[in-house]
Amino acid sequence: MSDQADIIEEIMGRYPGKPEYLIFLLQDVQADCGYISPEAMNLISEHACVPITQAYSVATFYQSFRLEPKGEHEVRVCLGTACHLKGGQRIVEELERKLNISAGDTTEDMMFTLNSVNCVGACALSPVILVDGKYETNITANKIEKILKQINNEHAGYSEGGTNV
Amino acid sequence: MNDKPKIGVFICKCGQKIDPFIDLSAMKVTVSKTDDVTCCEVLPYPCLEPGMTEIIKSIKEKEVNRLVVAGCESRLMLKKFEKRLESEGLKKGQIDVVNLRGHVAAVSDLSPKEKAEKGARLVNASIAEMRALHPSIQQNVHIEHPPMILGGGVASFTAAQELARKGIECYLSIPETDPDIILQQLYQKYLGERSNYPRLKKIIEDVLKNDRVTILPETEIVSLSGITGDYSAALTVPGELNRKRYQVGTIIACLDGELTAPGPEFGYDGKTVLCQTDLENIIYNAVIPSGQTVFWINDYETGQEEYARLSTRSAWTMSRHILENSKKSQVIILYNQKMSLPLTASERSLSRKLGIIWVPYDKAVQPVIQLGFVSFGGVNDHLEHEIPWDRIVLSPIRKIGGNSMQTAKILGIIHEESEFLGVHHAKVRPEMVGREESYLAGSARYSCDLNEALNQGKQAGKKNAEMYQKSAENTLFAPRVVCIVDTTKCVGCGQCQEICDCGGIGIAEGLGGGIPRVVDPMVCTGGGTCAAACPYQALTLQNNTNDQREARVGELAKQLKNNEFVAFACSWAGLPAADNAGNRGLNYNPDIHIIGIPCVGQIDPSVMARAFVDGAPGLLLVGCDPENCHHSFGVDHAWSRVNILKKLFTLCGFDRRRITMAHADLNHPEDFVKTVESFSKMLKALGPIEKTPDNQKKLESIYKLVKTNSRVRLLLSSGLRRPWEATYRGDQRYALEYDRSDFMDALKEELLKVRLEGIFREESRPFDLDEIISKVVDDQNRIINQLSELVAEGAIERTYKQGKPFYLSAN
Amino acid sequence: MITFNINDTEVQAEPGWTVLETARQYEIEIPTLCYHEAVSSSGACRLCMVELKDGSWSKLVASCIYPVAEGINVYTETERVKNVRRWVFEMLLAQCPASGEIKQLAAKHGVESTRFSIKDPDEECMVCGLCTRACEEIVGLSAISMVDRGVHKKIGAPFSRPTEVCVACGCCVTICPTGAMRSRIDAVRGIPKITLTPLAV
Amino acid sequence: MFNGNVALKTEVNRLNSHTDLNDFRQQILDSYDPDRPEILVCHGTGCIANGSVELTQALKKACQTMGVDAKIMPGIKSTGCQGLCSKGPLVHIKPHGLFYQRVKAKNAEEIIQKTIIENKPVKHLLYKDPQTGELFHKEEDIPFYKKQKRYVLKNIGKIDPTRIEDKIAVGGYQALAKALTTMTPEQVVEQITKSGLRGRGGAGFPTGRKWQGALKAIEKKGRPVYVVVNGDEGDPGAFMDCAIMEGDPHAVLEGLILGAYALGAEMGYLYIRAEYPIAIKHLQIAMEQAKAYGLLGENILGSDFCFNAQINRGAGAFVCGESTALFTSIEGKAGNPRPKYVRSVEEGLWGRPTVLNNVETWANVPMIVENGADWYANIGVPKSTGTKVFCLVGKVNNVGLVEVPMGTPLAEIVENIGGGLPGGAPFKAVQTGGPSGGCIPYHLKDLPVDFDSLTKAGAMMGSGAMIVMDDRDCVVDVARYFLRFLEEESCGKCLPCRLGLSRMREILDNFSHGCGEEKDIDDLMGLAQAIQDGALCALGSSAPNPCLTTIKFFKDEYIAHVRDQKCPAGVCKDLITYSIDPEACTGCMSCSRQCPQGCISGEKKKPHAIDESACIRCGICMETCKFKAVIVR
Repeated sequence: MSDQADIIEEIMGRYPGKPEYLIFLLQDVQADCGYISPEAMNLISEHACVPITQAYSVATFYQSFRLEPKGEHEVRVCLGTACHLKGGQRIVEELERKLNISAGDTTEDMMFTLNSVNCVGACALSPVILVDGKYETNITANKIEKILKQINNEHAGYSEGGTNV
Repeated sequence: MNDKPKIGVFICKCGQKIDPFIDLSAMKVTVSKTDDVTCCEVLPYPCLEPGMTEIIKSIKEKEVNRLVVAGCESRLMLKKFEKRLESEGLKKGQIDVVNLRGHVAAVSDLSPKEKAEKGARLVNASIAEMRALHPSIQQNVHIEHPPMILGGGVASFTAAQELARKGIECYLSIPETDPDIILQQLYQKYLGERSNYPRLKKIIEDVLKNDRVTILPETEIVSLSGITGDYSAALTVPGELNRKRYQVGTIIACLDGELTAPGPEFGYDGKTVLCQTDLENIIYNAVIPSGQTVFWINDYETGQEEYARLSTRSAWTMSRHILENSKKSQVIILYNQKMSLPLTASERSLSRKLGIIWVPYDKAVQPVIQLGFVSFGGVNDHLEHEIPWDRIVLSPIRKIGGNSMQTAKILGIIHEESEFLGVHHAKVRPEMVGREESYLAGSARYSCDLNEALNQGKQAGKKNAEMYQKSAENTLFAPRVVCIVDTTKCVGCGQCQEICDCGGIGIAEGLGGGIPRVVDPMVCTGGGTCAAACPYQALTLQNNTNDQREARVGELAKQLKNNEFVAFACSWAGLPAADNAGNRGLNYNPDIHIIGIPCVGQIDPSVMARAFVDGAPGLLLVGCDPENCHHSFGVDHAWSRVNILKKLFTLCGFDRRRITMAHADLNHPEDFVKTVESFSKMLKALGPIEKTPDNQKKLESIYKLVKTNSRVRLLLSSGLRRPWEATYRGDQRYALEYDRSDFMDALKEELLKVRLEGIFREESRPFDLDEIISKVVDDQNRIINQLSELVAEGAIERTYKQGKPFYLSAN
Repeated sequence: MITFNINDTEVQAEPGWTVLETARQYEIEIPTLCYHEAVSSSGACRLCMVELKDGSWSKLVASCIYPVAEGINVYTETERVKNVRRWVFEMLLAQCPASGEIKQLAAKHGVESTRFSIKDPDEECMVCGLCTRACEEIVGLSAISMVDRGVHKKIGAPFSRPTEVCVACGCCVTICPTGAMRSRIDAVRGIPKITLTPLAV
Repeated sequence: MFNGNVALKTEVNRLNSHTDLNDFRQQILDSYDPDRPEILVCHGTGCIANGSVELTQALKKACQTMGVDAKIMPGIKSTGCQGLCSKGPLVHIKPHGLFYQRVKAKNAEEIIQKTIIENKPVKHLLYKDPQTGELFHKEEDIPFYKKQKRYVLKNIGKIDPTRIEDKIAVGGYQALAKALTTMTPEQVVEQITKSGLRGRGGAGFPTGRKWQGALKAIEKKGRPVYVVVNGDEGDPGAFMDCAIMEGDPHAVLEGLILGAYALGAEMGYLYIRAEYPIAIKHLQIAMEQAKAYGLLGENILGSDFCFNAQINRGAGAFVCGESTALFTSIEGKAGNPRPKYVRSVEEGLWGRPTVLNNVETWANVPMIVENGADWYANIGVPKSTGTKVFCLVGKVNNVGLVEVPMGTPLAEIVENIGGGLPGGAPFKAVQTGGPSGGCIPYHLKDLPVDFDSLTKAGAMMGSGAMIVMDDRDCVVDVARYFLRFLEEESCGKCLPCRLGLSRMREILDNFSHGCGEEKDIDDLMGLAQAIQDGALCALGSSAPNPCLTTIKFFKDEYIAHVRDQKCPAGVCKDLITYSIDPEACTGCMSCSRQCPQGCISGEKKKPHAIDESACIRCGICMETCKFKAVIVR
């Protein structure tokens, strides 16, 4: 997509066109575009001089790469050991119920993406979730409710106008 | 090199897969007796390191210079042997792998003894081919002249930039050199790309002031001759006559497509019902219109649904521009529910902020534009909704631009007439192509956004630069199997050039017929139908010559008993199907003896005839489905050749079914089995060809006819299917007319002539007319005509005894 | 010349040979699935495991990649080896129930049934990667590759749509040890066009 | 060339010799005013999550608004993890040496007022012993810290990791200078060997041996040789490497440079887990600064030794902690391990000799070089020398970073340093070494914690996570958890790992669903054996450990699951029931409001009841009930 294109162009400028930089490129595109579109992957693999298949298998191998656009807000639930012992799995289930998607998916309205991560190193405060990179600690059902409500309120402003997006 | 063939044969036990099924020791005995076989071993695994060590030993000690491995699929194994043994002096082409496991061991319930015999036959055939091989090494290609970028598309600039970056000077033929004007006109080719203009402008300026890039005044190519590395291109300024020649090494074609307004059926009037191109022109160059703008993404309705996403992107960027710059406007975007919106999360939230309204409509009902209203079916309620509009904006119609098609034809890079040039993708292994036949970039291939076009240009430049670097390092090689022209034989009839599907055959220099043709080794994919088509046999395939084929098929045919027959299987369909049948242990009639060849299209009719001369009762050719031939039309060409032999068979009173075409798919070995079964069943019914001298003479004359008679060969090749011509003489759809045409008479005459020559060659005594007629059963007038022609040619003499004409050989 | 033992019989090899190659040269059978002579070996299926013993010390290695070394003692049929083999076969039987090839091989080594539940009765692929190696090393292309990882790992073309790169040479189908490529190749090369063509057959 | 690249604030002049370094250090020390107060705010992940960033801002603001006298205007520093994460945010105040815990932004003014201006402690922020209730003023008195031996963590929490000056002030890069000026590369390797340092990454391979191996390989194959930091700390529940990289990046860097000097490497790679953005940032800063001061790059400290390093961010794959997988990942491919029949010191990155060590190992190197091998060898026990940093997490009072000498008894760590379990109950088991480690039951509580003893017990040191479990934790569930984790993280190359792990998990699932049989336990062990033997890399071959150890030590619990379909710990959903104790229930309605199934009935002020049939055992009611009225059986 065109306006992504110049971002990617810029990113490709950062690294020499060698296979060893493939992961760097993918990471930067992921960071700046939120996901890796087929177009982006084509450009990258050509720049890094690897067949698109390799770029694709790398992108699918590592967890941190997404191939579909992400929702506007990302909720990541920590499932490290400490969090697991304190019921991390239940938090995931709770969120799945609330957003009615399964972990890894994005809501219809592209508002939320729910992911589970291994350990974010805040074991002392388990269970932990990250909402758009911000730590929310000692999570309970009520807290989840609050957090989601707050975000939805932010959006109340422009969900009118019969837009289908 | 390798003057006297010393052939090493290695037979594989392949664990338990071959050994118990075939009596290998017996096979070894038979094979060892064959001439030129200097060593013959049975190994557990020739393909593994221990085996390789043995082979290398034989090369070192017994000076083996040809290698035949009887093991499994050559498609898989050949490369490994070539890789491993190249350093040992066995250059490519000197190794052949016979699929003992897949074609003999696994596929029938013959006794090990019988299988050993069959195996030996196949191996001997391969040995015969090896014997006839005159290895020719890969051609080393050099590029002296600079590359030329033409076509005038935007991609030209990135291509030039990339070349310059790599330190390569190039010609750039471009109609407009003022960046601003280029950008001003760009919206007619690429929509909603304003955000990229600054970048593009930088590139253009960078290229224009780059001293490695030479800008040419001429912008229209009128002719191209020569081969990669040494082209001569004639260019003119549009509308002028005097042309200028440039010596160029390679050519990059950058062609842009065109965006045009949809027809009246969508109510286009250019005022209130606009095309996106019009709107972009207005909103960026004039004022932003107020009121309600309704974009209708109508690509589904114009039958270009694959471009709906592109149109949506441009609609999105324009709506953004409108709403960001004018308070008094609203935007609604109406799109077919079949399409998923190509927007990222951030764009979605932005569009929400701007208040752009996206409305999907029911795919079952086409929206209707009425005065002031557009009505459409709701996605969920299937109710007719209506939206008021101040202006409707439609998607453009996308098609290939102005004279792109013409240019592409001259460059020989176009394959079929279509709305876009498409991406030609030679479906062959990369090692078989020197390079993509020409670098083609821009939205004339298929409509794309500006960025992709630029990127295509960049890639073309990159690939091109790589070639120049290789050539500089002396490491630019043509593929192993390419066609070569014997210029002493070539009369420049141009048949080969017309039927070549890879655009690999060109004119040495200048224009027109009569001039010997040349093959561009970097473009040729070794399909070889040209070689089989040449009336004067001026073309041959390196390491893959007709003589080799004839030797192989002949050798095989000689050994065949009663109903056993030969089959050519092409390496893209027939051979894989056979291999897979072997893998899956499917049983089929053991009468078949398979010879793998790259494409059935490269089998010369003489090779087919040869099989029968040497005693084969039948010949089967297994190729791809016509639509999926990897060498475009190889199968069709093979069909035409098989067909002419069928005709000749009928003329000589043989059953025309003895030679037959079949089609296979690599993934359906079970179908291949059926093919084999029914063909061998039919042959059994026919029985072998009676070995009478007369039959033999007939067969030989057929062979002689198709091999040497240039009139017939010319007729044949002129009837072959042309890559980019809708109709041609031999078109199967008009087969009947073709049969009724003068073509058949010609065939009859020439056949008769050959047979008459035969008679006089045998005995130098005079014959009278009746005797001749009794020998060649044919129409009397035709015989007399032919005889007098022979007399005219001075091949025979006519004498009279008691007023009765006698004919005898001239010498 | 390197001398060592396989099952207590002395064998000789050249440097650079693998244990498997040597064993095959001496016609000692070791089962393999992800191994093919035409391509480099990856040691993924672990069927070719053999036990190296040195007094009390012993370890299992994949013979298809283990380079021969002077004086090693290789055993191809010990309990530990058989244990690995048996479990691998059982898992394969449960994973690729549709593959006749695997059933045969397993039966040949005395594994007829599996104690695991069958997830997908039509599955044939064991994701050994032979096809991808063939595409890369033999054909010189890379039309298919490993996609995803771990339990989700599978073979496929990018974005699981037919790819322009594929030349439909069928090497992947021929080399596939389980016959899984048969049902997958059309998703890679695209369904062959069979529009009715003028060619009369 | 990386994102978030950091520009140096001020132009600095290169240090071209040891004396330069010492002079510079002296300058810094002189510039410090001993009685000017300093406020060190912990910026470990835990404390940040608890709002230490806001706290710092609040403190800064307070200083301005409250008109603190210029003489005592405190310097406010954000440091690395100070250790006692469960009590964060932590604040340390010099020169008073006061230690505050659970400090929130709202306390900022109070601190400035009381401590800085009036020079008095803020009572309610001091650490209070949960058992005795006694107050501690100073960090070093608190049992949690008192019983530790902090060498690796020495500077963490004392210095600002983003300022190389701080590091140099506390003696950073002295070891490097010493090595460059007084030692030959061989001597460095020799020192490391003598010190008996063993890899902290898990297996505990002697670092010295590794380096010597590399030297041999170099003789054979020549250079280039690479040094690599393994910062892909994937073990769930382990964050000590993270803390080191965040809190003392220069220690790691210095260690790496020393290693490079010892092996003659010119290029080094730091492979760091992407989930540790702060660690990455701090290391980038550290590298920039080191370069600027001539401690990294061309002609280090004026010598002719040149060394460059680059950071590779991991992309989320646990298996990349495995050396060969890490190499393939650095090479830009999917992180599939290679068979290790040729050791990676001979054939590592790009097939070249490569030395890969874990973050903590590298951090140990400088102090060995500086203080000598013998000094180091005296710490810990003969076969496992030095100290080890552990992450104490789970059901324990003092969750946090702990550093103790090797060989310290388990009980000492959990009960004294960790302050025991909430409620003082004895721990049920301690899971060490993360997914590839094992469970150590209570009756082995006196087991000395060092490589060999742990391995003997069937567990392993691993990277050093210590997860304390109590009787509410089900071992079957824990084993299941680790298997699921590894199943997700397996690269999927070799069959035993890809298929075997999920099969093992399946069997355990059956157990926790109450549909297992006793013979399955034997199958489980047979399969585990096959995986240990068959798997291609360390991830696979060590994967069965948690399962095997739990079976070994808690077989009865497994039996309970399969024979009487009970989960003694009350974790496995299908084997438990929630019910409400009518005595305890006050009828506050909160549980019925929260219940996603709406299957809790009862009016206000009346005892509630749970409808078994509809209950999905999500446990939310138990979580919400303030009166402990919800019981699980």
